[in-house]
Amino acid sequence: MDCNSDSNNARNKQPLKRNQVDQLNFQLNTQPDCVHILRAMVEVMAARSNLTDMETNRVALAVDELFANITCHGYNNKPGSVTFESHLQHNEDGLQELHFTFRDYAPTVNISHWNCGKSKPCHDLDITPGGLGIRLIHSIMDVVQHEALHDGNQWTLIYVCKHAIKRGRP
Amino acid sequence: MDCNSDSNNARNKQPLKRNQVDQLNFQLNTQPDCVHILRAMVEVMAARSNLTDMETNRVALAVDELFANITCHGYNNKPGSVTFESHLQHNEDGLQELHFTFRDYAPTVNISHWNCGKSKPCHDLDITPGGLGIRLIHSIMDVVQHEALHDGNQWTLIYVCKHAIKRGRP
Amino acid sequence: MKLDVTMEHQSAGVINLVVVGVVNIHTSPRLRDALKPLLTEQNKEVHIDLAGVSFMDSSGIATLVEGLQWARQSGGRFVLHKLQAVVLDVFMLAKLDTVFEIAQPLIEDKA
Amino acid sequence: MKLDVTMEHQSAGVINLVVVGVVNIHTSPRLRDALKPLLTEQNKEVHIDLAGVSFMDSSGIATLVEGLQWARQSGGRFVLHKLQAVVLDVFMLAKLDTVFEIAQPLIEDKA
Ligand SMILES: Nc1ncnc2c1ncn2[C@@H]1O[C@H](COP(=O)(O)OP(=O)(O)O)[C@@H](O)[C@H]1O
Ligand SMILES: Nc1ncnc2c1ncn2[C@@H]1O[C@H](COP(=O)(O)OP(=O)(O)O)[C@@H](O)[C@H]1O
Repeated sequence: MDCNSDSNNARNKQPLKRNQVDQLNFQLNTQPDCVHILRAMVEVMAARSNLTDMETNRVALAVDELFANITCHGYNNKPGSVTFESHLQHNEDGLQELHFTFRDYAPTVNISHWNCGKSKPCHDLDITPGGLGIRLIHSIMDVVQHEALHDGNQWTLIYVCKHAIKRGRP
Repeated sequence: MDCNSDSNNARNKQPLKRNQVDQLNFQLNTQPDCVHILRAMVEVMAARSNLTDMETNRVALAVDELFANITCHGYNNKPGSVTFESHLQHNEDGLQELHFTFRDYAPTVNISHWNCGKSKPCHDLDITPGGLGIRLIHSIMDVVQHEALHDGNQWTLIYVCKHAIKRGRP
Repeated sequence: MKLDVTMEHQSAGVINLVVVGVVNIHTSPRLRDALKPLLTEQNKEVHIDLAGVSFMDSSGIATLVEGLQWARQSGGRFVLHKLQAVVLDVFMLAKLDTVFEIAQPLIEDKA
Repeated sequence: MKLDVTMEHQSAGVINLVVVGVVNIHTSPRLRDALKPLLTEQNKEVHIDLAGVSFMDSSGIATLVEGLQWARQSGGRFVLHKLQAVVLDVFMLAKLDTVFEIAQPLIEDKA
């Protein structure tokens, strides 16, 4: 690839709007191997946001857990449709936010009884795995939103890029 | 995740059609870091098709080269829209084919003059990089198709899964 | 996409399980299949070498919790070794870093 | 997503470039930036250690071709070392395996 040469077919008939540039959109199904693609998407978005390796791993974990829940509880391990979208939002106050949205067509969920327990300690006897996924998602993400739609669910995870805060928010 | 438990919200309101199960669909833009996501997608599809590591690498290379050409020559290194689709086709004769389709909105291309030179030897003096991408794509893929659309191009790569042939095609 | 699990007999009743790759919903059934048969009366210690594991999600942790429960019931030891920083971080987020026996160097204090 | 390129001075005029990661349109500019300044009159041999490279596409090969052209013009040596099987395969597909000097063990026959 000689990417430095000017091409005379360079006019782009359908230029992207500015806010589309940092956006990825992915139509997948809830087969477990798709977590590998999700991870690659998170890694690309995390690199664009200059996250550290540790932050990247955490964000990838939260996205992985949400996808696993949709696969396992939403679609009961049967292949189902999921749309995944991710974009980087530049706020006016200089903060960057990484947004991840899953849209599924599984039965709508009532999450009101979920124990999201940020503060719930894990006692010696409390080592059953159930509820760990949700706890991890909440401990990593700054915003976890669920919207019940007439034909499925929409899940939004927002991660505020912390390094931007350190560099001095006005 | 306790994926063995039965969930009572397991009815899938929008079941996938059989042929959707092995299909992945991806709306991306021609930013170079997207090659990492493409590679993950190819790896998942290749694993589903039981390709060897060597075959997986070749198929990933061909997909990478086509994306690089669209990025570089189609959109002249500016962010542009690309839709990527991949599915595994089971033919009646028992053969499996991996299909990859890129749809771009760049100026339409006339490929009639392309030297796809499967047989073109690389002489000592002929080591300029130009044309290498196209040659690699053709040497790996069984079918390379281009369709000029009114507002862009559609590119299709087909890889016939060779191990299926070895296992005895009728 | 890969997860390799290799069993090494250390000595009578002492087993090393060497895990290499990523542990997620796609691959954790393989870890579970390798671990389950080791959780028997015969074994006294099961050591899991996680040096080659670059990622682990709650499906992997749930699998390891089964080993922990076996240890409590049988009076055996279930020890995790050489966790990469990002994997140890997940145990800390899950508040399980103090629940598991985690030994960063591999089997130095064998009973 | 990563590509690390490290330069090692072997001896006067002999340079080792150790490349680790994947080389594609996203990362090859980094390889080019590291390689270009080495292609000078002062250097006689440039050795590229590719043992840690798991993937290379034509953008990476094009970058290495610049080294080959430098060698021909300056009378120096430009040698590729320790290619992984999948990377050697790409050179073979490109029919460039006989055009490059490819030495699988690293710098054993130094001039
Ligand atoms: N997408 C979902 N659809 C329906 N129920 C869900 C979903 N995600 C989570 N749940 C419910 O929340 C519970 C806790 O989930 P989680 O913390 O991931 O633990 P686990 O999956 O191990 O049970 C699940 O057991 C399930 O009942
Ligand atoms: N998607 C595309 N749109 C327009 N022109 C293309 C496209 N792909 C390839 N070409 C043309 O084909 C030529 C050969 O491409 P390739 O073999 O990849 O080598 P290189 O990119 O190094 O020139 C390019 O230089 C370009 O002129």
